[in-house]
Amino acid sequence: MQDISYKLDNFEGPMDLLLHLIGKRKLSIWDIPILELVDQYLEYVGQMQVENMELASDFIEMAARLIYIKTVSLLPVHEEADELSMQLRGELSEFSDCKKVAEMLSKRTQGFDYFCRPPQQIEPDQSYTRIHEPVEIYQAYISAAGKGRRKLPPPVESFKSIISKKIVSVASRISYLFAELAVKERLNFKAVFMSSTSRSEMVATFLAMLTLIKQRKIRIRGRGDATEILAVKDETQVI
Amino acid sequence: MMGIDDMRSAAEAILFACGDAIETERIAQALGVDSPTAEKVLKSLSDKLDENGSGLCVLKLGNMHQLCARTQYAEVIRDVLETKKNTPLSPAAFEVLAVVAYNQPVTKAFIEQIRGVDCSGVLATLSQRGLIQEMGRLDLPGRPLIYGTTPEFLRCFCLSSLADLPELPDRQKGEDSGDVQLSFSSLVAEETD
Amino acid sequence: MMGIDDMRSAAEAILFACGDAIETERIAQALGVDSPTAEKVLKSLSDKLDENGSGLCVLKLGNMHQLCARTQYAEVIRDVLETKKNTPLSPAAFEVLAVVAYNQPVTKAFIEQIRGVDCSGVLATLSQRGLIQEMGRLDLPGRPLIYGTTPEFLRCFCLSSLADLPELPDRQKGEDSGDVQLSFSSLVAEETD
Repeated sequence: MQDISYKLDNFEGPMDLLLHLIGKRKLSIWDIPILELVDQYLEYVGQMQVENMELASDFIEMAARLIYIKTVSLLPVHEEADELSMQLRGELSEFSDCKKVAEMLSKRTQGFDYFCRPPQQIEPDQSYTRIHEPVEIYQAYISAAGKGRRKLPPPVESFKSIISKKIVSVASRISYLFAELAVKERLNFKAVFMSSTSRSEMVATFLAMLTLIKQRKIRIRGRGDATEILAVKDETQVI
Repeated sequence: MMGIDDMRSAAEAILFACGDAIETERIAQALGVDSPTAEKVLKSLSDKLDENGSGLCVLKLGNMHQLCARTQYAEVIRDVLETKKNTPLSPAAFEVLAVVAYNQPVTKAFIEQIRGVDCSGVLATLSQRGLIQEMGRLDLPGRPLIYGTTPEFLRCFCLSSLADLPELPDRQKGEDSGDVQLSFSSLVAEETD
Repeated sequence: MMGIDDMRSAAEAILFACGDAIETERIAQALGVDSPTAEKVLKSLSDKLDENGSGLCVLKLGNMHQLCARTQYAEVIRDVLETKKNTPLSPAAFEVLAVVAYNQPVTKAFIEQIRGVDCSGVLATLSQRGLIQEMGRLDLPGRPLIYGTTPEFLRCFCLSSLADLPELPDRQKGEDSGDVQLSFSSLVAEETD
């Protein structure tokens, strides 16, 4: 495809890209051969992957849907494919309408120039005069939190255990490993972790090791329980 | 009871003091007349302001009215208030606004279904700018919020009511486009499936 | 340069949009004339408003001017502005109020996190109506304002103290209760699903 000069960022989402592809054919949404559209879309998205662009999940999701449409259209009976294509055309038509309306709206923004004024400061007494049952406030709270989907916020106490836990830094474990290696030449891999007092410390220790290996300051030798950590004295030792 | 001239002046004073758009009904109550009469008074005020070449004008926004400075003075006003020109909305914001305007009240899910992308950020911006507002919740699982446009929306797009929205673009229709009608009822039907 | 009529209308628009009193000098600058001319324009505006029997008038306050509603309409204005008193709270306002009531003191960010939508407008309304109030600021980056309920709130909901708020479904117990289950572990479990 020679004209992949657009980056995906130019498209707000998969629907946008599909409309663009349709627009290039100068055919209406209802006339364009759906399989051709599918192929073009997939080619486009595939090309983006080749160029190592990060694809938003929306684009991948649409690709999966299009592949499914393509697959079912290969079946001897086309019913499902026709139905799915029709649905896609319908959605594209809706989206296309939406874009047209947005375009119209964006051309009639003169009204943004009407200046109004803040309400007069005679401070009328607007205090609320109605009386409600206490249960109404309860119901509003349940409603605010949404039934089912959105959970109420966790109470503060549930964060305490997280906050009170000491976070062990990777740097501190690096200096620990150095100090130990300076004295002992070699360390038992497992033993280093056995001495950890928390999960955070274990993670930090492991990250410290990875860092040091990458910097060629230590290496790991052996397997199983006998695995050892050795200090690298001279860089040439590392193979 | 006040004469028409006095009512007109009173209506002007009320609109001025309120600042925001105000229900015609509330003006009628304050003037001690019925809504159609209040409507007439406001129309006469609007005509009078035009006739006198006033710097102000009356806008009808749905069942509300608002007193505003005429747009031709926007530039000098900005000068004095030292405000910048309103940043125009992003194309995405116009799209979301379009869906809300033509299908209200709508859920976020409906908007996202049409546009195929997340729109939480855009919705927040639009409600902060006073163009859309929450209209309650839908009685469906998850109790989703529903959104509609505000009187500000009408003002900003020079509409006197939602019925004034430009017609939807003509679709080059396929044989049966019955099901692609942009309508909220179809969404509800779908969600309750 | 503008003609006198146009300047008069522009001055009216400026005074209107400013709300407060404004230095004559600033109006002169915006109109591109000297102060004495601006003074004349404002005088002419004042005369014209009187002559037309407008509900508004120009007040001269030292070296400033202000557009005001005529005092004779103060009564009807108060009437209209206070009809708000008895309009019931919107569902959105109820929800925000509930979140504040059960979690006070809370920040705006906290409320928005629960409800998933901007709530600046609702917070303003609730404090205007005397149901919530600012309780200071949180000692966090940005020093966000925190809100709590007022004694007025207790009265409106027939509560003698906050301790009388209806109890929420038990937050600690794990026995499912699906919708209002609250422990942090369940939240995490859900998010990693």
